[in-house]
Amino acid sequence: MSNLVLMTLLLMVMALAYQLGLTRSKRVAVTTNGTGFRMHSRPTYHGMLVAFWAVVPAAAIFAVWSLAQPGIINALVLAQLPPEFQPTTDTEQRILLRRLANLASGFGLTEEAADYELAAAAYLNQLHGIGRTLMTALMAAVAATALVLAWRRIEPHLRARNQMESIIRWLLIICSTVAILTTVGIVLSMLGEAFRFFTFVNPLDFFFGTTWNPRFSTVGTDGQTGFGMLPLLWGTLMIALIALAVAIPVGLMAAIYMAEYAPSKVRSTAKPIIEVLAGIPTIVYGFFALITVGPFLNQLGASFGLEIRTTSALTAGVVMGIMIIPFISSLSDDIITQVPKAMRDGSLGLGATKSETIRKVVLPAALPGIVGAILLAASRAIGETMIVVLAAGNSPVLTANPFEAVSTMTVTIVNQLTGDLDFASPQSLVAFALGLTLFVITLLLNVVALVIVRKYREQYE
Amino acid sequence: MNTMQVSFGEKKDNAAQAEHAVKMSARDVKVFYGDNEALHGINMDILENEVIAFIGPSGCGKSTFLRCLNRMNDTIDTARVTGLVTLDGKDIYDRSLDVVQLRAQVGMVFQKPNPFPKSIFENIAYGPRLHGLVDNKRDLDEVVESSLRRAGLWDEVKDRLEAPGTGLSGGQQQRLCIARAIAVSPEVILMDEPCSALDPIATSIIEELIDELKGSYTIAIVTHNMQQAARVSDKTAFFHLGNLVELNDTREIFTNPQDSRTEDYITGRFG
Amino acid sequence: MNTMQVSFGEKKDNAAQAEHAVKMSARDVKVFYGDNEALHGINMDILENEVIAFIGPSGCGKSTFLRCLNRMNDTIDTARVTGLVTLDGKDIYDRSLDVVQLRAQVGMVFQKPNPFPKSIFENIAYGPRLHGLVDNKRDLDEVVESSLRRAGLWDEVKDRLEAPGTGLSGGQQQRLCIARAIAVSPEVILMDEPCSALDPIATSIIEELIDELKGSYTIAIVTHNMQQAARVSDKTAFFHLGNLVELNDTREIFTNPQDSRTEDYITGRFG
Amino acid sequence: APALARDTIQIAGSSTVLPFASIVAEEFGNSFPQFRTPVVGSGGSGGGLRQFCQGVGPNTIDIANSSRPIRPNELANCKSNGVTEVIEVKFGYDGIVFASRSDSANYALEPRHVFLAGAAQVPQNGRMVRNPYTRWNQIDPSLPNQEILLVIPGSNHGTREVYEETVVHPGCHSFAEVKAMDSSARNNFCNAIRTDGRVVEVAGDYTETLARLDAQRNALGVFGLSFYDQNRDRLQVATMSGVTPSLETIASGEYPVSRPLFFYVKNQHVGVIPGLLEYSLYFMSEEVGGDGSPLEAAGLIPMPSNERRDVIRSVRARTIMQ
Amino acid sequence: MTPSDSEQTKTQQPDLMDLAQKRDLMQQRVAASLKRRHASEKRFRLYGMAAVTVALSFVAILFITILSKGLPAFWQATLTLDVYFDPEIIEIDEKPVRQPGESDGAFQQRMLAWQTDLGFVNFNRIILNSLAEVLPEAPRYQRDAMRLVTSGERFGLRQLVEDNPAIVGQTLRLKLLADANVDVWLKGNIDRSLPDSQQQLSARTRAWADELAERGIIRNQFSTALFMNADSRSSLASAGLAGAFMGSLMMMLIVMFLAVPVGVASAIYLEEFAPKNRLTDLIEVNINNLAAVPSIVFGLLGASVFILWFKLPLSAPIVGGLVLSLMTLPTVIIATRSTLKAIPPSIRQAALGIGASKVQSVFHHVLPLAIPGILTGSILGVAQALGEAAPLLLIGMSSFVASVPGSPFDQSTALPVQIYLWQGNELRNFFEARTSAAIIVLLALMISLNALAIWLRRHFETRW
Ligand SMILES: Nc1ncnc2c1ncn2[C@@H]1O[C@H](COP(=O)(O)OP(=O)(O)OP(=O)(O)O)[C@@H](O)[C@H]1O
Ligand SMILES: Nc1ncnc2c1ncn2[C@@H]1O[C@H](COP(=O)(O)OP(=O)(O)OP(=O)(O)O)[C@@H](O)[C@H]1O
Ligand SMILES: [Mg+2]
Ligand SMILES: [Mg+2]
Ligand SMILES: O=P([O-])([O-])[O-]
Repeated sequence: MSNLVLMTLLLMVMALAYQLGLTRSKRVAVTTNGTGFRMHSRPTYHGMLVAFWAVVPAAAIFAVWSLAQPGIINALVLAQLPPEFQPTTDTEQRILLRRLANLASGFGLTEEAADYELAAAAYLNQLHGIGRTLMTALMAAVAATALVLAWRRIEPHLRARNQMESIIRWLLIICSTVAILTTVGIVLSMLGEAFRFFTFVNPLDFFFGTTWNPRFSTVGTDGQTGFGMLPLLWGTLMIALIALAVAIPVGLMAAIYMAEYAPSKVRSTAKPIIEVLAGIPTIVYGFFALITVGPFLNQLGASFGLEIRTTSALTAGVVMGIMIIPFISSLSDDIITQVPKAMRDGSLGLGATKSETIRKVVLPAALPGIVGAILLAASRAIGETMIVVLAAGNSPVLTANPFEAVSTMTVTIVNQLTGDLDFASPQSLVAFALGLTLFVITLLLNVVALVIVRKYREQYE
Repeated sequence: MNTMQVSFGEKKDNAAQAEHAVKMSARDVKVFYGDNEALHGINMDILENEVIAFIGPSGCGKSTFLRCLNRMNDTIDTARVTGLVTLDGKDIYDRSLDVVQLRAQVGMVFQKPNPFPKSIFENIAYGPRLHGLVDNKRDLDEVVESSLRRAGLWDEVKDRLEAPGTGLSGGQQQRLCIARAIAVSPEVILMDEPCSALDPIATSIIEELIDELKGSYTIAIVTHNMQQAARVSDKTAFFHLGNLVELNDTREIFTNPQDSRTEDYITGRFG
Repeated sequence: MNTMQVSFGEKKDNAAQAEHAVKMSARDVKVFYGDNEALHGINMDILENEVIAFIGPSGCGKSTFLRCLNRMNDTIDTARVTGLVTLDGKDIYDRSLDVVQLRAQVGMVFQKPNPFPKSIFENIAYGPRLHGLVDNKRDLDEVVESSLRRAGLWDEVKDRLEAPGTGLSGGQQQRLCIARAIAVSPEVILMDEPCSALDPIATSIIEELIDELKGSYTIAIVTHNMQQAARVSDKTAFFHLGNLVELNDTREIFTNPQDSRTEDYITGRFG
Repeated sequence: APALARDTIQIAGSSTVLPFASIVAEEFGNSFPQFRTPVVGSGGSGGGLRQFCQGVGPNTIDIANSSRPIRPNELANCKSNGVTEVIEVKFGYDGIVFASRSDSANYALEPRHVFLAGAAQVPQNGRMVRNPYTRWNQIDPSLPNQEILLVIPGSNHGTREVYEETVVHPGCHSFAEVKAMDSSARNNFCNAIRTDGRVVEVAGDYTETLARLDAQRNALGVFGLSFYDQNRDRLQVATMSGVTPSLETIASGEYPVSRPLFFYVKNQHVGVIPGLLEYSLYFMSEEVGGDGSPLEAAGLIPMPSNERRDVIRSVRARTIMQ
Repeated sequence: MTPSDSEQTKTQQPDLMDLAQKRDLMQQRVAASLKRRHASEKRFRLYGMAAVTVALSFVAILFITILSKGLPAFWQATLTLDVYFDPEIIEIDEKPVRQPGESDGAFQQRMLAWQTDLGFVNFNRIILNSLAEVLPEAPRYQRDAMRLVTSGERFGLRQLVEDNPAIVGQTLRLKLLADANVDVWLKGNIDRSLPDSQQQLSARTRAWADELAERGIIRNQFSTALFMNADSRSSLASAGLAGAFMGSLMMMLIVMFLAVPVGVASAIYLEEFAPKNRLTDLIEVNINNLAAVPSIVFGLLGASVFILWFKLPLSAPIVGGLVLSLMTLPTVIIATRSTLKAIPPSIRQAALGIGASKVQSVFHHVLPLAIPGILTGSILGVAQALGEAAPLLLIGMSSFVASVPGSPFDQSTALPVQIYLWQGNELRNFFEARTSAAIIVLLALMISLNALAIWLRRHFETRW
């Protein structure tokens, strides 16, 4: 029986259990109706509860069994091998098991198989069959028992709704821990390598160094200098600021226009079209920047007597700004529309013009949400990689001139990880230190932003 | 089953009233929400420096008509107004008329209190600042204080002018909105059930205020409280199903209604 | 400056009232919003099948106390309730008590009308469906119709039950909310200024309804309208600055108040 | 079937090797119906070796492509992760050329020119001064009168190392002042590039270099021979020390800027992942990688036959690196 | 009236007296300010319109650039030839048929042997022969002639025979893709005036291509290869998007079925149920932060957690989908939360007041109202995931995969990665257009996703 069939069966059991719970609770309700007593919970909740108990323990058994079975079967197969063919090393063992698996499945083996291997493969197949049967039987038994137990518990006082709701609550809690686990995973997956990096390079040099020029490890073993991340940090910030300087005015004004002025037809057309900007792959933007925007800015600068490099902080920032417009416009638009009409009426009733109402009443009321949207956009800008790879010029130099090429932390992470560098060298490990730093920076930014938003909110709620 | 006795506030004598000029007038005003006609052609004159009360059962179009008078209906997408409404003889729906100035002249207080999510001070200061009515902070402080005083709210909030206006209780919020409207010294004040969220004490403060103001302001007030109408208004207009059934001196309306529907309504026989 | 004459509805005689059992009671109930104590220890018994009115100036804590009675304060994060509140002798803040069941027994109508953004029918049907009070569509239709009838809304909406509840006028909306609360046949109904958005006709419909219901329901009503309190309630509780100043038979309170603050308030001298 | 089965060869590594390995993989899959087409990833030589050395098992790659030999510490790292048996396969050469846009000037370069164009500091009259050159003809009158704009591979690329070792260092060492330095100072001096924007480091692939040339007419870029070859219509190649790069001049060693290409096979996966050894041998066959083969057409410089025979022998014998 | 009241009234009296003058003054001031304010109103409105126009024109410029580059690539030079499946060249046995009682393995073995035989057949000869029909000179200059047809076509012919051995001995009229360089030459994507040394094709091949094009044997035909084939390196003209498309599709489904429900669920918990305390603050900061974490870092996470730890396969859509799900999660959570926040508390109170439990009030009333907002947020998130390439590079999805994945556990690429790979291909003249074509396909996919979302949003919105 394949897993798919098993899952389908489980779903069917679930439906059945629900029905059983439903009918029984209705019957109980009928018998109690005469006495004037009301069921604590509606029948659907009883049904859901029975369904839950019928399926979840069985599914848990399936999960545990599936995890444990391969190990046990392998141990059993190895145990029955003649002693002279027992693998001695881990690797041998793995190879042998793999061969046996191939033999057992009948595919993919090009070499001749020995008799003992054939026997073992047959045994393997047999064990698989047994395991499968056992598991299915166990699941069936547990599902049936749990179903019956849960079914028999149904009585007027049973707080099925409360139980179901606390189950739902737990499910919700579990879902919200995913985000935490992700963070833990990110930190753990970078922490070790970052520490290794700091065994090579003094953290002070890394955090406060002003030159970024890590060399190949072959070029002089003492060459562990040039790991100062300030130029990268500055490049990241400069590009993000330029992007925001493009996106905030355009995005916010577009949002205001769409929410307050535009006829609903214009709004319902323009909004999704602008949202398209958020969905265009960043690699496309990168080439757009390199081929179209960069040369355009360069010529534009030339006509003003300015030297703007085709690949510069400005190019990357402008294009990135275009990309994040919808993050600001769409979210702000939603938030602005949600400001209650009474608020606008109050202002308009005093004789304010529409724009005064928007600027002085609607926007302040929507500000926490808008700040949230801007933060989301800013974080996109800081974390964006592909555009910068192509359009920023990859020149990790401290410069205040936005017309010059710069480099960012994200680009450097990609560069250091996907290049030809020796992966155990500080040149490559620095990517993890950078990643962790970036993580901490965004974390700090977020904490600060949260505090600001909180303060603001308290003032007005 | 319950009796209700109506008492009238002191009114100026009728002769004095007759001198009043027409401040606003409506001629055959109809309002449509989409295809639904909510007002079926209203004709009305509102005299200067008088208080006129709009009464009538729920849904009869009192609020809708009130909103015609300062074009607040413009803000409802589906609403459409036909007919003529004038202020000092000028058509307020005329293209040459500035709706901003109109609303500065014809202020409004709404049914549900709607303070801005700003401090109490900022709520009041908003209008004067907007229209450039004050030149410096001192003047502004003065306007804020006098507006709050007139709305009977000063003593309660004077120590927390910087606290958010939304943090006040419902009644306080409504008084704040009234103070906000007064702060721009309009000529006409429209009030849509301004007291429906107030306790009697606060209500009587507002009623006193209306009495005080009527010497120099024209006031139109929607109320579901007939006693209130009787107490504060010079004229009363009775609406029913989108029609203006009767408009007369308040005393007349309550003591000697001409239309049988009016009579049924004010005696509580109506339903 | 205005006189106000109070008239009372027909009451059961006092002897009959004395037989009533205590339905709900509060002992030393304090409510804190954050660090701010809004109620300073309220003690009160609410008798079965009686109407009790809460009056008092704006911000005195009427709504806050009302919300304690069905634990709606739970939904305000900053609010904290201490003391004992019982329903039929059982502590409603007890952990073993199901707050959902409590609220089905103690229904609530709010100050601002808050219909669901669903059809009128669905607004009413929601409660009965939720609690499994009806078995089939016919019963449901019946419940919906009777609830709307009692709230005096049936004739106005019977042709558009599928129209959105939010499209009604303010007064209609509030009546819809009352109908919605009635539809689950609670034992106690809490009403927070239920008529503040209604015109007199609608108000009197509701007042009649309250009269009708009080034979079988216990009703607590917050009102800013003392005449309403006088008309509909058996008992009246006067709140002031977070304290319960006086609680007595309505007739007593209005004719012979014990506390000078009560007297000042009901005679309009209070400020 | 057991959950961990994998029957597709998984390859990753150098972007230089990627086109060659991809072609071999595709042909291999098409020619041997019993094997599935191998999957070839890129990520650079370092990235590939990192994955390669993560351990043995179905979720690690079987072959790492590399445009440089594996380094001793990488091999040690491999071993400590259980990847104890690594077979090294050298399969050909790659040439690195300098090219400019076909509508721009033609360059006849010497290593010395390249060094002077890109260095942070240059020796002048016995002193080290900040690089003063802004046009090529200031370096050497024989060079075109064009702005200096040198587009070189980023320091994450193996190509950069070749560029430095075979062009920059010879050019740099031709100065007496430099010869006088000690070796590490000399390295640092020669490798330092100017930061005034006249040298652009490209971290991506050659397409990006090409795009930069498209955007800036006077740029001179560093490319792989195969890349240049397929874009001959847009690029013109510069000579180095008088030699024009071509298959022949590079194979013969006449053109100095070239390097060997490798792939590394995880012996522990041979026999477990079907077709692993067969793929390696197929890659080395004359038919695939010799003269007139698809790989040559794609720009690979084939190995001499005798060298090829040696490699094939060592692959057959599954010779493990020590 | 209390004494203090009357006192207050008195002090206000003079104030009231000037009210009329004051009002006149104020009306004048209002009138004076009008011009400025209306100008600023107009300006503000104009800024808004300008912003929308700017944003829309960005979209327009991007699309025009991409469409003008990519559309031609949907049509490819194709030869229509009569191909004779010469039995002299195709010397193979009968295709094995499964005998009764034969084991799986044994049949497989015989089949393999037959396929291997077929693999030795020189299909290039067959192609050359049919070329000779139209170009008599072709056999003399075999090398030049074979450059006309893309090299992968020989496997196409083999596949035909394998599927239906009966065609051996017949002549079929077939469409064969021209070589990529022929396509480039005929489309004029290479400067035709360049000297031989700078051309990819020999002079003879070029002349033949022109001749065949003139005779209508080579024609520009809609390229099914682009949609039916997986990527190819050895036969560039037959490189297609099918593999990447399937990979992206699978990942999208995974994101939709993981990130959206989990994200919405956590948003509901955090917004509606979670107590407001340090811990939830922490979670909030953490989620905002996750939204800010560079996507490449998620790649690092995927490589070390899903591949090394959970031992999931490399280059597989399942891993890509998981990584992208984690990446999209914060976006979905944040969008959902802000939507939930905006729903008036009176709705919740109304439900609670009737005796709905918290869970019921959320699922019956709050969530339905939030659906439009949730959809908007989710779609922004999914669209973003659809176009994401950087993290996929680190989990081996930037690989060259020459087959279409059959399950999420098979090796695969994704559309943005395919774009990345194609933009890096050496043969720029051919792949510039093809990359843009791939971008068009990706955008089309994304736009249909958006359109679906808009439709859904409307559907839910119009109910109220
Ligand atoms: N924005 C709107 N869209 C559509 N119909 C509306 C709108 N506002 C009011 N109506 C309808 O117009 C009619 C008049 O409504 P209006 O609010 O003017 O009544 P009202 O007399 O103020 O009632 P109440 O005393 O309840 O406030 C009602 O039938 C109402 O349903
Ligand atoms: N959610 C809340 N958070 C903080 N303080 C509150 C909150 N709700 C009410 N308060 C405060 O508690 C006090 C009592 O308020 P409550 O709403 O109970 O008064 P009320 O008697 O119902 O007034 P009204 O007649 O205006 O409705 C007031 O001072 C008010 O400012
Ligand atoms: Mg109204
Ligand atoms: Mg209240
Ligand atoms: O990608 P490379 O390692 O060959 O530069």
